[in-house]
Amino acid sequence: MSTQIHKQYWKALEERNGAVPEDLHPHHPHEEKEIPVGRRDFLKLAGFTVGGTLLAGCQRAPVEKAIPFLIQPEEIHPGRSFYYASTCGACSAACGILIKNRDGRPIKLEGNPEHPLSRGGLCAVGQAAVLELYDSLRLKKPKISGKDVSWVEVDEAIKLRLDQLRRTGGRLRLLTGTLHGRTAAVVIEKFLGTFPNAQHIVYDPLSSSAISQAYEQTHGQRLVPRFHLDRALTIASFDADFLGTWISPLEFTGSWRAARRPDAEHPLVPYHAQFESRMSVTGSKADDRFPAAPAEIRYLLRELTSLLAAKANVPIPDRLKQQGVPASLSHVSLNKVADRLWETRGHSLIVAGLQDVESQLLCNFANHLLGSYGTTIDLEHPSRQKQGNDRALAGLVSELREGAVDALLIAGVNPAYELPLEPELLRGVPLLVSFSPYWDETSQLAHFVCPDHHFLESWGDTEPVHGIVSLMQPALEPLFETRSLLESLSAWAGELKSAYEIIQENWRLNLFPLSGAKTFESFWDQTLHDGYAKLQRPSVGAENFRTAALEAVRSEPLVPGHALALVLYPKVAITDGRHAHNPWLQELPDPISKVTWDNYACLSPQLARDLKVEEGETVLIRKGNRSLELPVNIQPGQHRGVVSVALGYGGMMTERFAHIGPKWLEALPSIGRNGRVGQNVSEWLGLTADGLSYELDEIKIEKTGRKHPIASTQTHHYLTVPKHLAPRGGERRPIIQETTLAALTEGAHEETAHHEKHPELWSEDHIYPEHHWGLVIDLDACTGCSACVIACQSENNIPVVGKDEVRRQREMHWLRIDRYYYEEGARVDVAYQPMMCQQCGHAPCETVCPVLATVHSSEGLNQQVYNRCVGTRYCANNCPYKVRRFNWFDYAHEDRLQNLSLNPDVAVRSRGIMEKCTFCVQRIQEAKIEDRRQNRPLLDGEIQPACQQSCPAQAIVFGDMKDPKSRISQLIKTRRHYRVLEETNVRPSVGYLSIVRNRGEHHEETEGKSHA
Amino acid sequence: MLEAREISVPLIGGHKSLAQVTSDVCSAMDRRPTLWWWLAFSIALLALGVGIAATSYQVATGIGTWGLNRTVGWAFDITNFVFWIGIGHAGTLISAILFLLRQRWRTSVNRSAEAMTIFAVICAGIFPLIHMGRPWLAFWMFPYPNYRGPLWVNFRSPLVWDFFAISTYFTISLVFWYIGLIPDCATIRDRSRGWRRKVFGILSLGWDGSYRTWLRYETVYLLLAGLATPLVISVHTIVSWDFATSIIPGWHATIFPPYFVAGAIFSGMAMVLTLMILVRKTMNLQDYITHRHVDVMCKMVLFTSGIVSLSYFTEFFTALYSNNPYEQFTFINRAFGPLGWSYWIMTSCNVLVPQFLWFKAVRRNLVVVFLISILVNVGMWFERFVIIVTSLHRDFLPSSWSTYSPTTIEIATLVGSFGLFFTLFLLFCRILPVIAIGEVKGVLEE
Amino acid sequence: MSRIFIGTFEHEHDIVGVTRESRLRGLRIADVYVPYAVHGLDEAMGLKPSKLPWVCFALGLFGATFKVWFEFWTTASDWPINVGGKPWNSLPAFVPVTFEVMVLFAGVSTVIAFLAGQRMRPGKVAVMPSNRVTDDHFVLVLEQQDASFDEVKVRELFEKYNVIAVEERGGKEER
Amino acid sequence: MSSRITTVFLIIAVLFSFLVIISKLALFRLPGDNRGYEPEQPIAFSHRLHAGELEMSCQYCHSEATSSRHAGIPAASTCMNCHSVITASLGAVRAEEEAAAKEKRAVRPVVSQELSKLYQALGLDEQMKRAGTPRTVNWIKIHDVPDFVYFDHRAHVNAEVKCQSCHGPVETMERVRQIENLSMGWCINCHRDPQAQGIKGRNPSLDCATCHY
Repeated sequence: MSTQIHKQYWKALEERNGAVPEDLHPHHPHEEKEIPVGRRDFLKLAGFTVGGTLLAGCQRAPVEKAIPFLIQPEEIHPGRSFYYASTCGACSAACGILIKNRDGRPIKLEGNPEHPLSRGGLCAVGQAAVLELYDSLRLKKPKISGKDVSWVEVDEAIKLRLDQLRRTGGRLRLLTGTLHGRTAAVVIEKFLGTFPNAQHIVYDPLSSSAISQAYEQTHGQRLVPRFHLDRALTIASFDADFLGTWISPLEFTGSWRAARRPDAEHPLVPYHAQFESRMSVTGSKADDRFPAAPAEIRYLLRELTSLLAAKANVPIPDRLKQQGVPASLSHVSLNKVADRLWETRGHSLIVAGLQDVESQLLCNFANHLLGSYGTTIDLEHPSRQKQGNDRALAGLVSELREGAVDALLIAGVNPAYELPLEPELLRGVPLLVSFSPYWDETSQLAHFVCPDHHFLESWGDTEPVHGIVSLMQPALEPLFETRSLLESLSAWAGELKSAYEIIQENWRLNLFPLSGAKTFESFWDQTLHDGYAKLQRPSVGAENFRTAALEAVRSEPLVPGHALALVLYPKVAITDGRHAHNPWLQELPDPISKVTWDNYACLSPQLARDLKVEEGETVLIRKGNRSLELPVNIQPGQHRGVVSVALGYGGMMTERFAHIGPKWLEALPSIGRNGRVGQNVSEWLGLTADGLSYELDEIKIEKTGRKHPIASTQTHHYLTVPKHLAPRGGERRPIIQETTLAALTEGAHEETAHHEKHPELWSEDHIYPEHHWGLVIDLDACTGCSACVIACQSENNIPVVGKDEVRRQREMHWLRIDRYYYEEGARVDVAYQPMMCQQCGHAPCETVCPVLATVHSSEGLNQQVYNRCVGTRYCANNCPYKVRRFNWFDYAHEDRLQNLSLNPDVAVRSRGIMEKCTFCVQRIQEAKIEDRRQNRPLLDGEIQPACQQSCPAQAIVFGDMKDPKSRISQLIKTRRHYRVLEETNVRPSVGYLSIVRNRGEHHEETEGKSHA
Repeated sequence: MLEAREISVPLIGGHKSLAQVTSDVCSAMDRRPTLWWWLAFSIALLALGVGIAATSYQVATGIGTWGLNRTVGWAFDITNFVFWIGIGHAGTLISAILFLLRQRWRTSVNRSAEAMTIFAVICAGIFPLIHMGRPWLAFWMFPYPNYRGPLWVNFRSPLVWDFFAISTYFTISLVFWYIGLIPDCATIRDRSRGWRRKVFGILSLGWDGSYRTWLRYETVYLLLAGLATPLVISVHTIVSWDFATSIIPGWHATIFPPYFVAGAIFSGMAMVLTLMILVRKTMNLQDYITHRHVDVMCKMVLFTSGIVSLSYFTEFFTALYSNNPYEQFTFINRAFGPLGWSYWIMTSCNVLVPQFLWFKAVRRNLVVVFLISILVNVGMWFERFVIIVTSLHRDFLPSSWSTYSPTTIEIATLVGSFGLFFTLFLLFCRILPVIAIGEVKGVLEE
Repeated sequence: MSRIFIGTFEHEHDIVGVTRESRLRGLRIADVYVPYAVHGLDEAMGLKPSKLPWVCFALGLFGATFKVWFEFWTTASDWPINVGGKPWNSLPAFVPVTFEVMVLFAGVSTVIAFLAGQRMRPGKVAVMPSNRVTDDHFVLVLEQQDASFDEVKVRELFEKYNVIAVEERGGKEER
Repeated sequence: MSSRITTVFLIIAVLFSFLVIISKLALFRLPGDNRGYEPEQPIAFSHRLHAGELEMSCQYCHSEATSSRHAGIPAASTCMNCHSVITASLGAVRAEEEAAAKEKRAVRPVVSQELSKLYQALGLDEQMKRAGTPRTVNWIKIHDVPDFVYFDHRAHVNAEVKCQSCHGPVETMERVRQIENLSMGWCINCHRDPQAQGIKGRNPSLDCATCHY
């Protein structure tokens, strides 16, 4: 990222002059207002609103109004976008974001390239959060017993009840998700301090509590360490989906990517082995992936530990000694993994996602043996992203069972939905206060609902990693009468302060001294400007590894059984379900299954064959008196003894999707028979003193004979064509190309013919005088995380079409990620291929358009002119990549509030016309015009399409192919570069870099030995 | 009725006099419509109503009411279009090509075959219009001066070629048909009174039977026939280029023009047979449309079936021989993939069924011929379906493979097109002479 | 303002015969009215072939030339737009439309020329010797140009060819 | 005789109606062509006075034109830069002064009718004191291109395209009227040959994506 752009991002920010608070918050309750405008007026005034009103009568044209501000705010310039650095609040990872503000409203979230954790990426969930800001489902006022009231009334009533508690000494419990902001901690401490018996309980719906519990035992500190994947040369992961959903996937993706340097002079690609029961995003990128049942994974971890101990000559208790790999795990080359881990010790890393303290203890031991502490694992400045304490949660539940809780305040979590609790437990609490911004399962039970702000309209602070703090700043005035949790709690503690004041005060007192800055103002302004700050915090003081902790590990022999296990897992888009009401995320195809709008039972092909079920048929999962009917999704690579089901579905907030999508004669609703999207599986979670458990043994499964069609964007999943239809030699299509690290190192690339020049039939009439835009996508780096898909949706106003339309293969995403399986023996390889308009030089779509609605630009772009399109669909038929999207219906834009998230730089397409990826031509135009205005040259990397901007793995590079010095030109020259369907001579402008697998022959030899 | 007659019998049976010919042909128009006619007409009208309702709904709601998707962008719409255009071609063939080849047997069937052409082209023309996402902007296909720069049309696009081909074909067919009708209109004018005399008086443009006019008339007719012959070949060639100029495996084939033209004649002949067998029965025209006509047309069907079968084989062979895995896959998938059933319907109806026509007994059995003609039409509809849908649904990238199934709206639209065709044809049978009186008189004495 | 002499016949060979013989005898044939295009009558009447093919050719040529120029002008000259990387002058792609327009021009203009030449238009009242010439009668109309016209001989001639009716009219209505 | 009179009369009638039709034909516009559109604005702001007589720069009020896609319609606060002092025309103020001098009284503030609308919008009374709630001024857009056209003022102003090239002689207009038809062809013709329009510099693009995306 060049410094010039850096300057541009923030140049209009007035916070550097200290003027922001007033300007950004002109309607702060304490402020004297210049012009009192109501909320509606604000919306009306927001920017250069051009409202079209059709006047009755004989006017020539529909009369359009242009309504200027009465008083021009300094920071709003109609038609120009400004970026504010802030922090994402969509999950507890707290990535750095830039809020793109246009005409006074946020329209897009982008990654902050300078943020030390997220490195410029922003995941799908984070990107989609902007839509939730304009969610009409958000509570517009606080509620008492379900009725809308004012804040004054709520405050009075709650204060009365709290005072009572203070007097009686009743038990007050504050139940929250991870709140890593130091200010929140201070406020909560202060608030709870006013009660004689109060406690703050934290849990994470996607818990990592076992990790912190294990570290408490092995290193004397309850913490989740910070993993440095960028320092690892060998990674073994035991069911940790670190590229998908585990702890801080965006950060991990960034650092995982940073370690991969296949194009360097000395190519370097870390070796990664994954032991997992289902197919996860992380597993799909592994060099060796070993499917195993949950119990087997634990067993393998123990075996690996003892192998490593033997190599390190560290004595271990006899019961932890190797027991040998049983036949059911003969495909697992554990020796190879151990060898490679040992070879690179000091740069090796073992991660375990198992919610099982014993396994985590072993994992810590193995890392200790490998010398990972201090290199790939940082205990001094650990992660603060998962602070849940499941033991405390279990304690609260037993308190609730006893009826011992007098007041329960719930913020940031939805226990009634996501925990295996009986609803009576919460209903029985005499005072239940929810801070949920939605009318969800928990707030329905609550006596008081005090809706919190959306993070884009709220001040806040975070500290995702010990020593790295960041600020959340409001990008617009709150749309509704909501209030920050900090404000509510301090109000009830007797201090009526704004969140801004609270945070600034705390920072002045507690953080500024650690910053090394001269003045607090400069520290504050710099942090606001950068979005984050690094503090010189002392280490948390973890001790050295205590071998004694291993005493707690029991040794269980592996029982080879045929029992089925149920594994509950989070999906990349829906995760724990807190954003399940977001239509973008529901319609985002799961990176692995490519299914939208549902959860389903993933079965291995073998199990599906045994059960005689096919995709779309339902199965009944039973254990005891619990049963669950789910449609089947057949998942290659899944362990045959495992049924996996996604969490986060079936929430009441998904009832809103009953009416999404076009309405017509044969339209089917997006919801299931239960009126919701998918099934809630939270009652299948285990909650014991050990923590939340996502696995369940010995379940029964049976075919029901009923059907529940699932909406998948892909119907054929393999790179090979069906066997009975395959022409000889054409079984596998050369769409995805792969190479190995060994081949790269030796310089002998498998691909030699791909730079061959095609003979030219036509005269070269078309030169590109100035630029020739192109894109290169590194398939090796792409993890399929789909952040780019949502980035594209947000940038380009792509409509949501609903389940039925997706089922009919009419999703509208301009950018899709093709996922292919390729089976080699028992191994299932996965490849992701982001596929968008290839902007072909000899575009087949252009030739066939009768009305010149799609033609080529002088910069090599394949232009689609919406207003000229008559909708013959010939172009889409003739597109070999099938990347064109047709507006089958008029997609809904009636939600005026939601329309505020539309990008004004991109036309909203009407019914009957074709659309497709434009390489974000609006950004190209903006950059060209702005550079010309400022009389400066267009720099390489200055233009980033939305997909590239959001990609946490930096797999996408956009640039000018005419400029020999540009990054894209360099990448095109690499050996890994190829173009898809190059043989058709359509001359795509998008190139791909082949996947690199680290499966060196040397190691295959050792694998052979281990088999022998 | 079905007694055997030798093929060497005269073209027109029953030793008709000139006046008899006039009265035989015109009597159908003089009589009140039969119950059968009313029944057929009401069914056709009902089907038309269904089609109008479905089309209005589709135009008002969106193309999404069809079963298309991001991969299969055309299905029923263009299948129907090509099917109807193909049907139309037989009419032109009979009236123009057989005229040039001096096949005198054409006189009995050319009028209704030409009518069939026009109605089929109308049915065909509707589909490209309604298949557009924004049919109200269809006029953008025409290169007219405009305020946009001016922005013209893309003359490189086969759809523009199609637009010109179809509109020219319709215009020329209509003119040809009308020119042929002028003397007959005069005949009707001169034997009627009242409003019909007035109407046909206008239609006949003051035709007086003068031989000087006849002479020029014959020249015009010959010229039009000469123009229509390459035209009809060009039209279906251009229709085939809609596919052949693309890069989709299964479409991108140089064999398409002759293959399509032969297929068009094949399906058109079958449709003519279907209609003629119905017309001769219902309109009492057994003496004009004789077994000899049926026999000749059966042979045409058999011959074109041979060409079509050869095309199927060649196409498959070329693909397998090509060493192009995409092309090979498309054809294997066509026959054995998920939509393989449509391929087998196509081959059995178009290759196997017509083989029965080798037998004279079959050719003489009108019921069997009628059934065969209908099966051929079904087969030819499926041929277009196979070409369009099975090529599209699985092409280069397996990730985008898809399938297709029609919605009720699409089926209703297809039904509606048949409704429109038969409504127009039945009206034609009632209000215009179904047999070219003047031309039949010319061959009476043979 | 001469008188006309009308003979009505019932058969094709009769009318051809009587026409030929009348012409050979130097009689002035005003016109022959027939219900269908009788072959050989043009030769019998001594008519020259029509010039309509020339109209057809010229207009067809014009249509083709105009169209190919128009396509070149719009695509490569007036506003050249890069369509699928094809050359500006994509002549092969212009052929189909050129052909269609040629046929359209040729066909429609020939018909218009024919109708104009015969003064045929909607609403024109046909003037015929008998209504049955469009049904089953063949009528020969002779012009009685001067006194040398021998009515008796003509009647004889007509009789020879099985005339069914002979009529003499004051010829003002003749065109 | 009478028939001749009738004929002459008819000819005159036909000629007359022909003339009427011709004059109407000149007014005929294709849909979308809004030349001559001159709606009444909420405040009768005179460009003739401000831009013509007072020779104020266009960008004094439309300040975004150099830096943003939209030229921007000035906020009421921009008007108040001058009109917090100038409340009426010089003539009206002089007249009041003379009248005051004549009547030997203090000069009363004079507020023109149109400016009072501005003050009302800002919620001010004639003494510039807070009075009543502010209301927005809903100007009616005249030069309007369809939503699928992305016209960028900044690109044009920086290329030294005169405002008048598209907006006509605004400085002479009491009420703004649309002069050009703003059709695509009109845009394209200038893009094809900007030198002919007196615009120097690089040749603008003819790509569709210049305006449509």
